[in-house]
Amino acid sequence: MLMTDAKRQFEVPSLSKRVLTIVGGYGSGKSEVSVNLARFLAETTNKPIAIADLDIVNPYFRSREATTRLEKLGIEAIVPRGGQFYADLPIILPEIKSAIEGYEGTLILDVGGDDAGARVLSSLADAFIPGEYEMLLVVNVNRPFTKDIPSSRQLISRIEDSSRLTFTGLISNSHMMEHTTTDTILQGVQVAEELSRATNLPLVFVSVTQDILEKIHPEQLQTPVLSLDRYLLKPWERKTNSNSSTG
Amino acid sequence: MAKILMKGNEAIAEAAVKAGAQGYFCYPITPQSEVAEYMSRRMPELGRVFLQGESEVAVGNMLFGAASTGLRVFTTSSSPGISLMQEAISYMAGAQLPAVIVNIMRGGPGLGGILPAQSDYFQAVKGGGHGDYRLLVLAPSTVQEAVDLMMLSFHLADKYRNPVMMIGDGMIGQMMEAVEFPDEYKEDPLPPKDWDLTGAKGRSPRVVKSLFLDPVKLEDNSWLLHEKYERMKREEVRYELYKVSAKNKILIIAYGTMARICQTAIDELEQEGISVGLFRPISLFPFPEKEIKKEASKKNIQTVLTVEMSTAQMMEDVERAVLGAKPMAFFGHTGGIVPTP
Amino acid sequence: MANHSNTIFSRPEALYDTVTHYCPGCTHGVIHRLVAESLDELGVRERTVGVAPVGCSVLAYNYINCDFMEAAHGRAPALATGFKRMRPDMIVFTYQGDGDLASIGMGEIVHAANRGEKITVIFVNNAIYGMTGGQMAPTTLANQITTTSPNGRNVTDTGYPIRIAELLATLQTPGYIERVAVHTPQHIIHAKKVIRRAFKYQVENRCFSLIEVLSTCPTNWGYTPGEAIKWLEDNMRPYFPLGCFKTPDVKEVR
Amino acid sequence: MEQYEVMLAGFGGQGIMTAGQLIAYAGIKEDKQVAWIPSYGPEMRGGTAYCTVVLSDTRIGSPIVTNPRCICVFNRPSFDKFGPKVKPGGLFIVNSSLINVTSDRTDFIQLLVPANEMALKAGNGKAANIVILGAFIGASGVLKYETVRETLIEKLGKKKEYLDLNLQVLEEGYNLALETIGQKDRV
Repeated sequence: MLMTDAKRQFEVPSLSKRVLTIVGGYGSGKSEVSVNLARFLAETTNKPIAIADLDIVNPYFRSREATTRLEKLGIEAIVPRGGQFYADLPIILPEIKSAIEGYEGTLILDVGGDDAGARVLSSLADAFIPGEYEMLLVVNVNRPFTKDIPSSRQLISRIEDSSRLTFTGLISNSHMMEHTTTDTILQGVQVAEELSRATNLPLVFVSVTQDILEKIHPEQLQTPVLSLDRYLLKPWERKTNSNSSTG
Repeated sequence: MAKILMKGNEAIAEAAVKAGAQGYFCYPITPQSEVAEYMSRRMPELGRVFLQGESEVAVGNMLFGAASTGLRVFTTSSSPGISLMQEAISYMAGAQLPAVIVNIMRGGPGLGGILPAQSDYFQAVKGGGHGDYRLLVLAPSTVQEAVDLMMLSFHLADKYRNPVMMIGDGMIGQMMEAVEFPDEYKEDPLPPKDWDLTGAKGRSPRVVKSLFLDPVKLEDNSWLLHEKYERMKREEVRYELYKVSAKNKILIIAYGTMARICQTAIDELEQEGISVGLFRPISLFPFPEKEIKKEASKKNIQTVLTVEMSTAQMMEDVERAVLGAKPMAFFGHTGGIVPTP
Repeated sequence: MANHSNTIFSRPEALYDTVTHYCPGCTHGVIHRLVAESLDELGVRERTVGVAPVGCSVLAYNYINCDFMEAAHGRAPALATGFKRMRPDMIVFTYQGDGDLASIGMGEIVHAANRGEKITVIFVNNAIYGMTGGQMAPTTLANQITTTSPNGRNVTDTGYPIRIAELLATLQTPGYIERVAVHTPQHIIHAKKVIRRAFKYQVENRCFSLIEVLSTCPTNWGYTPGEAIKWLEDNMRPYFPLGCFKTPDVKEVR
Repeated sequence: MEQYEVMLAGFGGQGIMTAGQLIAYAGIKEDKQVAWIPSYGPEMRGGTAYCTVVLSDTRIGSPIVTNPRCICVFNRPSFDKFGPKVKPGGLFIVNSSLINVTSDRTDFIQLLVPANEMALKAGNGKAANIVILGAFIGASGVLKYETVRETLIEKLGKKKEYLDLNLQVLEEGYNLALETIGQKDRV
């Protein structure tokens, strides 16, 4: 991937745990973050990378839509195949459990929204090995369930209850879709940092699309940055022959 | 066979029997309950199936199950009951199951009223239920024609593996006219069945379904259905002309019993020296678009008048056919007020 | 669980040799197998038609090797009725979950039972909507947390869970109604006998039958498969007692 | 024969529909085109019940007729409602047993038939509809008396006693009409 001079000066995320579980409110951008994290790790580490789509609550805008592009980068996608790829069915592939228990590289779990979406983790709870996983909350202050510190704390406790796992960190992914500005990003990070202080959960990184990142001066962001390449595009945002989503 | 006097509803029932219907499922609703009453005696007499379901929702789905046997089955109902059957009708169209559905229409929307109307034109010809599908729709104007079209409906349902709907208003159902049934009912040969569920003996199992998870396969199925509907448009257009001539100043488009009322009006106008012709669509889907266009485009026609017992539903199809070639006019009543000549 | 049982039994002919889409610890696979074994043992696979519901078992025809129809949500008993009336010589069964049968399809099942349709209904009760992601079902237990009862099912707002077997057994007509479970090997062995008997009654052209099968849904319950078995035992069994509620022959009531 | 329309109107239970159907059956026997159409729905329960029969040698257009050639009214509400609708030059048959007024119109023939009294005298007041039927045949001449008689035997022949009574009042109604109107003034 090409990096501009400006970007090189941003700190990049450092994640060493074997299992990275990405959780958050509905529409906070979990899937986009998960897919980009997989790409970033595939490009910057030598370890095998796998991504599992655990979103069984909502069959739209799931990370599995990026399967073909991820596989081109050598990333293993653990998703149902054939017709079931599209099914509105809670399909938990048996491979997911064994991957949580002992995947050789880094496994990214893209989980469904809210405590409802995170409940699936509870059925897999005995596969998680304490100390070998991260559970990261994706925070978008422009979404109602994480709009401020109290609502975010509430979501954290609801998700921890339903998943029976404990959070280990935060991701700031504040955006307003195509209306995102540099202020959206900076204000989001500010709230995320506040939440970090209130919960003692480290802010692991902030995710920003490349076009906005170009407008931000490195000094404005003291947090590690994951630059986002949009994978989960709306049909009218796609260019011909890119982002093919056939399973 | 000699002519006998029959109520439309009874005639429709007997026509289905003659066409070889092996099963009839129903739920009572005015003004078509005579079909159910007639069949409750007639079908057991013949060792065939009669069943009154608990609702039109169930009846539509019973029809789905029964049609999966490959045997000829049908149901009759009236406007609100037909609405409740739309779920099953859509599934049947999706799964390509043949069945005949008769709608003896009344006035709507909602509970409306029970008197004759043609208020379900859109519902019948534009799909009616959810999804991308069409029904073959036929509209008789006399009790004899109801008999003939009923028999044809079973044939077309099998020919196209598609539900066929026959629509008439309360007049068709309640009116008595002399009818004649063919002594022996013969029809063109049909393609062999390779989809009916008969048990997976000596073959791999079959599944009758409309679910296609893979969007590519779903799209394939939708285009397959589309091709079928296009074939219907080429092969199944039916209509009748009445007093259409080069003297006509006005061309009336009307279907069902409404067309007969127009015939009488045309006769009366003729006495007064006004020449009017009638174009009566018999198949409402496929709609005789090209044929209407041809008649309407003739030089002598000054106005195309659509007459319906609904608020200008068919007129939209007439407009589409005429494509602005001639000025349009509409006359109609609905809600049970039957226009008179 | 399906993989585990493969080492004990051979695959019935009425079951395809394929991996199901069901989640680990889900009991649909076991119930499919019991149905398939019953069809094989009675020698009726080649004259059987199944009716798949809307729900997690919507793809049942990918696993059970016989002719199938796929019903609209809740309407399987109506399809089965239509088919069986036309072809009384065939064996017809529906396979339905609790949302399908006890909620949207309540009308169809009650009337099919009351008419005494000679069909076999396999009713899988796991107290939750699985397919759509764990919403409250008509059989969801009091205080049970689901995605649409986040604070637990409030019975003053939503009523108590419906006991289908008992409800249908109050009807004069239906012949054979029993509730079984499939969460332990012993229960599976018993369930097998019961399901086979239900099909046998149909083969003998005797009566309507409905077998309610208590089942687990670890994914939507949010339990590991092991915990789910315990939850069924501790919570579902007390409210949904196992046993026979109606038989076509009084002597057979145990 | 050109088209002939007859409407029968009264209240439910007066045998209106049956009388209309008998006309239609007889029409088929004489190889005519026929259409019988009832009023149905709310009107059927209380108020007026009526049916229309259209007889023709050629194709029948509208089965709905605004101004029928003949209207037979069995009760007062029907008299009030349909009296004005008789086609000028047509025939208005009034059941004078139940209707004690007459129409002021002079542009049609009005025939008063004490149908209930005649039927009662013959043994059953319910046969009033057949009296009117007979009167209609006599006054209109649209169908042959013999054809209608045969139709009655076919359709109502199951009970011998009942049939004899019906045949008797049919004849009485027919004769009354002929006597009143005269063969050449039939409408």
